[in-house]
Amino acid sequence: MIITEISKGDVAIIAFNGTLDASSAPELRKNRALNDPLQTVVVDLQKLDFIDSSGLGAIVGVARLKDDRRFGILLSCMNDRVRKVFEITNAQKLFHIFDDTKAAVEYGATRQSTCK
Amino acid sequence: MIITEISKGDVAIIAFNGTLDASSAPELRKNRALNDPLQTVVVDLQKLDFIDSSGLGAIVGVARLKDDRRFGILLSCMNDRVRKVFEITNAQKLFHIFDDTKAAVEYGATRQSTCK
Amino acid sequence: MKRTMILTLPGEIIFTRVVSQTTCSVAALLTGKSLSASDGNEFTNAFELAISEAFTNSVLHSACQCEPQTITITFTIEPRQLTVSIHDLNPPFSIDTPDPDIENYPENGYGLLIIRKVMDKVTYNRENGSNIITMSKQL
Amino acid sequence: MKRTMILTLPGEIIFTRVVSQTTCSVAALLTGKSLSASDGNEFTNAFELAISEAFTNSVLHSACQCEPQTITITFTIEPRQLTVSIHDLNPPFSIDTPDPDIENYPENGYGLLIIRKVMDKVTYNRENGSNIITMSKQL
Ligand SMILES: Nc1ncnc2c1ncn2[C@@H]1O[C@H](COP(=O)(O)OP(=O)(O)O)[C@@H](O)[C@H]1O
Ligand SMILES: Nc1ncnc2c1ncn2[C@@H]1O[C@H](COP(=O)(O)OP(=O)(O)O)[C@@H](O)[C@H]1O
Repeated sequence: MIITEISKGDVAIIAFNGTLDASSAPELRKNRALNDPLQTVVVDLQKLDFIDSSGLGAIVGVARLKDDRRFGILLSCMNDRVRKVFEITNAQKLFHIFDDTKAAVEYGATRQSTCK
Repeated sequence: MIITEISKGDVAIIAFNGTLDASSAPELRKNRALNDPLQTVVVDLQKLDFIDSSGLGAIVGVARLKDDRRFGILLSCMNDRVRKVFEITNAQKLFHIFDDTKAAVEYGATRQSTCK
Repeated sequence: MKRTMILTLPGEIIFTRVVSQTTCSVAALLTGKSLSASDGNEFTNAFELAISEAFTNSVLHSACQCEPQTITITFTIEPRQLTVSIHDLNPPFSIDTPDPDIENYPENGYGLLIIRKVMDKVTYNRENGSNIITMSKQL
Repeated sequence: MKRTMILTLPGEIIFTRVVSQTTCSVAALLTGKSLSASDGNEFTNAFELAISEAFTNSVLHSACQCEPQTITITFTIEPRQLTVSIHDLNPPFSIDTPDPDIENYPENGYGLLIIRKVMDKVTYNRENGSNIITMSKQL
């Protein structure tokens, strides 16, 4: 999997590209924005072709690190296969899931300014 | 593999889509235009992802049926992988190979009118 | 008619995609769809996911982390049903795990749940010191 | 470090894509490129082609057309070299076939030529009534 940092700032945008399974899941722990408890991150999943339970666990794991778990990681543009994994595990309940990245970023920004 | 007849006429156009190997090669024998000795056919290979020796043999086989072997089958739009198979076997010597289908059809049409 | 294919390979995580792609190509035999067109094909997707889970479990829950064991995957191919079973030498386990308590943001424990959800039938056997988990789905 | 993977399956033409896609996914382990990005990757393409040829030959040149034999494919995976060997029970043959006489528009006889051209090394062994053709290529 390739992790690309698209923008930094109050709301960071990060894109995942490829396959997120047990072999790539550890890479999430190396990303600074994902692991910073105070950083809101929009994760753009448009190019994520495949995720399994190890990948899901890794995303849930970084969300858990966030000071505000429900708003630390915002997910956008997941394809149907990826969405299905969030659905059948109920993990969708843990995340705000957006159909486009721009909406997710705007939402994250509002939320941040409310907090301050 | 899917074989699609795009147009009939003095020069017929047929497109191959998918994989042409031992399991799909026999389908070429079922196509009327390909097997008619007098019919000039442009075979558009743009969507042919893969060919092996069985597929190559099948194309050479229908060319052999043609009254005018060198002009009965005109090939267009092969990708690099397919081209490589024609190159390493020297089968490229048996065919006129075009980068676009329109040029192949025009060439076929000229050739036909010369013959008449 | 029943056909059998067997894949034997080292229990290492780097092989996960080899296993899941091989499984996809077998599933594509049944669906008759080429693989590039298989995105969105529920049958193939289900097997790609389930085998990825099961193989990962066999690798990660190995008793001996010293050197990789040999894992054997058996595909039983029928016209309208695919069955995949995976044999490892790990300690025994139960496939009827409780669903993870999602509100605690658990990092683990989703694998068997996913397998149960995407397959029609999942069975577990312990034979001669091997675990055999067998997953099947009708087309 | 050497890793070995073994695939055992029925010698039937319908399995050709399973075999070649499995081989591609193994080749992708060495190249480190994901498969969807592998078009145009010479190493992976070469193995996809060579194994398609070799497996097809094992199936089509079987002595007994009555029922499919079992074919065994062994992958030996090293960091910069992949070796694939295929075992069948067919009559013995030579891998040093003459190149086909192209001007006669031959329909057959291109398979071993293609294998020789795209692989670095091709060897043939006859052991206990089996043919073993072994193909390898360096990354
Ligand atoms: N192949 C296996 N070998 C040994 N134990 C296993 C195997 N598969 C599953 N288990 C056991 O079942 C538990 C639940 O598995 P799973 O639902 O996939 O979640 P996870 O692997 O994330 O813990 C594992 O923690 C492990 O104890
Ligand atoms: N696995 C095999 N078992 C038996 N004979 C084989 C095998 N592979 C190749 N041969 C023999 O070698 C010949 C040349 O093979 P090849 O170059 O692939 O062309 P083709 O298969 O089209 O004849 C075949 O005709 C066959 O006699």
